Amino acid sequence: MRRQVPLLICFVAGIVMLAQSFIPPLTWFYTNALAWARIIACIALFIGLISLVRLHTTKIKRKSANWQFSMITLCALGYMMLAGLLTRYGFFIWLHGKCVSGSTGDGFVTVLENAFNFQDIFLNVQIPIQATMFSLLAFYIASAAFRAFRARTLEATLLLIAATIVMLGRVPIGQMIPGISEITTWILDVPNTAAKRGIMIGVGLGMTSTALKIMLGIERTYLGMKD
Amino acid sequence: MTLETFDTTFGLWIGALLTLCIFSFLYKDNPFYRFAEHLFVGVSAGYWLVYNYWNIVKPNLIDPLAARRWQYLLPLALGIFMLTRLCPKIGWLSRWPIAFMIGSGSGLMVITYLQSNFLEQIKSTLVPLDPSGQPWYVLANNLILLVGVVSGLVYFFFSKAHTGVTGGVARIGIVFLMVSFGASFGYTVMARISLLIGRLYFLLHKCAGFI
Amino acid sequence: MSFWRFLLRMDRRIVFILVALAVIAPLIAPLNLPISVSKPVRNLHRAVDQVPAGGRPILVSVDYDPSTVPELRPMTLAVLRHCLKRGVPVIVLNLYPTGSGLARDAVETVGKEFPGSSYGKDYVYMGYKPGVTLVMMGIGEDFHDTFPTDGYGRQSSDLEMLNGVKNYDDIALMIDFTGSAAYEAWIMFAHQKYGCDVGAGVTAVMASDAYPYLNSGQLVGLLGGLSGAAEYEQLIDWPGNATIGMDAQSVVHILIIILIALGNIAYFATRRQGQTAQAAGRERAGGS
Amino acid sequence: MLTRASVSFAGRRLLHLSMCVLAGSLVLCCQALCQSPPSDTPPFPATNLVAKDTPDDDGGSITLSWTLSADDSGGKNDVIGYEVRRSKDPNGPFETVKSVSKGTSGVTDESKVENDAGYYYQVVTKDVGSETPSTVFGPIQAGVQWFNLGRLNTLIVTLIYITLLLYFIVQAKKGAKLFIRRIAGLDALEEAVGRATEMGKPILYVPGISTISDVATIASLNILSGVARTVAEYDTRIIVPNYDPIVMTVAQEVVREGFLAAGKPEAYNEQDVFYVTSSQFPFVAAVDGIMVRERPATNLFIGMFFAESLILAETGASTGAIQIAGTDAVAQLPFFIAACDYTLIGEELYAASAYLSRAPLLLGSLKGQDWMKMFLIGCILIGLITLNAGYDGFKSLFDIPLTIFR
Repeated sequence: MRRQVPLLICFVAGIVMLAQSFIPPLTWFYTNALAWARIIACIALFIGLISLVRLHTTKIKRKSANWQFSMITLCALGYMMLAGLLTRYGFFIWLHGKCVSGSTGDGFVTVLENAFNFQDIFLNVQIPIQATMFSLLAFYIASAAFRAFRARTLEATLLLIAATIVMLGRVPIGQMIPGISEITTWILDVPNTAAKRGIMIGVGLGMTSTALKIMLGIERTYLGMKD
Repeated sequence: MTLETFDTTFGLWIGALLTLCIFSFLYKDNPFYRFAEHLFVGVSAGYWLVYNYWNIVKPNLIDPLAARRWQYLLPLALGIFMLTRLCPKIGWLSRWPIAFMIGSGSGLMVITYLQSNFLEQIKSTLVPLDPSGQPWYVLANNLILLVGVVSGLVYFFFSKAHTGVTGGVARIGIVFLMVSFGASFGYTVMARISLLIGRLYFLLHKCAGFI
Repeated sequence: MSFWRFLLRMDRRIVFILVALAVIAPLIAPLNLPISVSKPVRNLHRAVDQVPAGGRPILVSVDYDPSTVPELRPMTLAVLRHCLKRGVPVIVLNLYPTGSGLARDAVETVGKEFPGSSYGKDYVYMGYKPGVTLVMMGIGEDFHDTFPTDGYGRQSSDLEMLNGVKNYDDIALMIDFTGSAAYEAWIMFAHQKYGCDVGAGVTAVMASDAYPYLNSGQLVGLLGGLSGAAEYEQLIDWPGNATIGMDAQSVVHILIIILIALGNIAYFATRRQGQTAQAAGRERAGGS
Repeated sequence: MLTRASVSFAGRRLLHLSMCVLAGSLVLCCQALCQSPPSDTPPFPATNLVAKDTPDDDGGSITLSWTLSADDSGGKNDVIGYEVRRSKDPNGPFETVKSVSKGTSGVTDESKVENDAGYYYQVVTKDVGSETPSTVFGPIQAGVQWFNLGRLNTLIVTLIYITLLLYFIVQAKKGAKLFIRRIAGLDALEEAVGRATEMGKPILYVPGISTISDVATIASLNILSGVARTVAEYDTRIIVPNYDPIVMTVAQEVVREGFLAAGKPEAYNEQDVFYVTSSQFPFVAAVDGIMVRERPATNLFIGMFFAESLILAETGASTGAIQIAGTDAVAQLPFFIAACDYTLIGEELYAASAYLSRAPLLLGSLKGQDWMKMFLIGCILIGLITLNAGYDGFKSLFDIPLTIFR
């Protein structure tokens, strides 16, 4: 039960999924399996939630380093869940600009909604932090280039030359150099495409081989067991 | 000041402060960053839960079940099996839904990737090499493309040592890989700088503009 | 010699400061480097330029959210400026709720820059309208029924420039600014169904997806990313945020190239001196 | 200037609702009104209407095509669209099943098409005031195909691949000696773990930010299994932050098993394999925090990554950790290569399981992969020769979907 059944489920699910690609009347499995997987993943978020809460409550209990900040995480989490689940309007309705279903807001609900304003927190907290985290890449891309692009070997030299040419070819100041745009386009279209294709074919073969091994039960580490 | 403009101004200021908190990480780890980080994790985890509840669980599970469409009991059961993870004694049951997801995912990947990363790649590598009727540089580019793809593949040969001819070809493959990595790196710089410009513009214009 | 060693061990925070300065400096003191204009941008510019002043209006849809503002707002402003500068009336609307503030802000910003033009006569803001494709179709049937009021709640019938606008036949050109595939829907409805010319402004990442529409003539022109916006600003001779942004791009790109060059010179200089690997390699042991 | 400041949030949403309903109903009304009686000259009809059962599907669908009306992009050029009408009786009445815009010369009808029922179709060309029907086509039946001929080439390739893999796996089982070339990034794994032990610092393992259905994640968990065992042997701490709760579940199991295999189940701490959040940048913010606070001596980023790859790798580099990355995300490889000490490129990630375990079954499949590459190079060579000899039939064998049987 503990080991054989999961291997069997994995095998059958894999084979049916393979078969539905070739046998049109089986396509219902594809649609349903995807929907089921999504539902399972959502229910599993509860496990994630427990893990997150446990981690931070342990930190607070043990008063380990930075435990005060764990309280912020827990408060934010609780607040967002309250705001999003308990108010009468799901925020996502707002998000997609769809119409509101349900009753109109009486005084109390309006007050409650404004107090727990889910979308405002999303807009004023999540979006700016997200954009800023993303923009850190501008700094890191510069520091990585400075640190790593050293002409130590032939390969490293090629890497840095290609990077430099393409960087020049992308900006107005570099485009003043005659021919640089054309060379940039050529590098991106020819050697770059060739190498990417080589990697993609390799990835495709490696991935499908691993997937087949998983289906056949040869690769079963994910069940926590080695053969 | 109306409620709405107050709201917007207040929101902008919170956004600006959090932006600065994150930027402070570039100097070093500090309580401001820790604050923003922990807030961010909590808000996003809560947001994600709520989002999934409203967008997936409710429309795709609760609503159909409420409408007595019993075939939805299967995903519900698999989901509950997943939750047995929380009780160590019957936790092994959670392997069933996991096996289902991994199995169906694998089956799907085999077809998708053999099509997109095998058949289609062969097709797009089949380019005309006939010297007549096309300028020399098109021919040259096609040849280079071919050499790049084949030598790149040889680099990924695992069951042969990279010595002799194989080694030589694999080395050409590495040359192509490195040029490609350099080019992609250089190409991405602009998009990343655009992000920073956006953030700095937000700070300097939108927020400082309020002073 | 110690300069080179300093360079190799340089704290990366110095690089960060240089990058920040390289972005901020052009934002404050623009360089206005010349920008070469690509064909899709020139085509969109020409399409707007050929619309007779004071005649049929241009319809502009602002369909982006805060995440793509750095790239799309400059191009929106550039096109609006071009219209008002030439006296072509513009109708601005918005189909995505997260973008309504952005759309209104764009209209008001440009409106203030042209004190000679007036709201309702030279430009209008129709506000956010849910339903996306429903709205696109609605405009084809009856503009006034779809938009009984503008974005500020005024009656559309009171707005002078909307009097002659019944459907797409009364619109000279439609331009969509978006970070999503909204422009495809505009092509489908405004162009394919009602025969209105459509142009688009999209993010740099999406521009390659939009090229096929350009080649097939379904888009009259295309602005892609910050560089597309900068090129448009160049054409209307009004350097704005995109031109400044491209200046910043130039400066940062050159900065990175200089850093790479210096790093390599330092690497070889110190290596020749016999001060090898440890100093030159990853500055790991010391950490930072 | 009038603002809607006074309207409360709920009220505003109500406004959206009413506007949406209003706009929707208006559009419907307008469409109804537009069915006004014909006035001007009717357009030329669409011609050559052909309907056939949609190939390679499970029924319920019929594909139609026609030649555009002479007034569509030509003649008077006043066509606004076409309506596709359907009936079970050649004499009608016909019901409209689909409306398409001008310039469209084909459509797939999937609206309640019954299998094996005979249908008659008609395409009506419309201009502003009038319409012209085409000749009726039919009867035509929709049917179920039991095999998708469009994917025959995919099936053949899949079968060839499975055969090759199984053949070499069987060979390996029989004890054939199998060689595998060096993979520097994997050789460095043990050294990296050893270094953390020497320094008395933990190891950070990030299994990517994708789900369990992604094979790259499973490849990563395979590597994690080996790493966990070594870590347990060396008595080092391993930290595994997770982006997906199911991946976390599996990672916990894999790490526990690793500790068990090393004979130190008591050293395993479940709270070191934990869930952070399922959004990209908050996850990165938290992992960055771990890197600067816990100061792991070794960072392993293995699995599927997106734009955050460089944020992770650069922060890790700044703490002086030794870093090994591995991903099949082609777009992220340049950044890992630049910022990490070793990078497993694409297929090397998938080879890791065999490389680390040296299990003959897995090594056999690597050999199968190589033969598949030979097969591919062979296909390319044959394709080039036939193509340049003026025959492009071979190239069309790789079409998706395959159309040579249509």
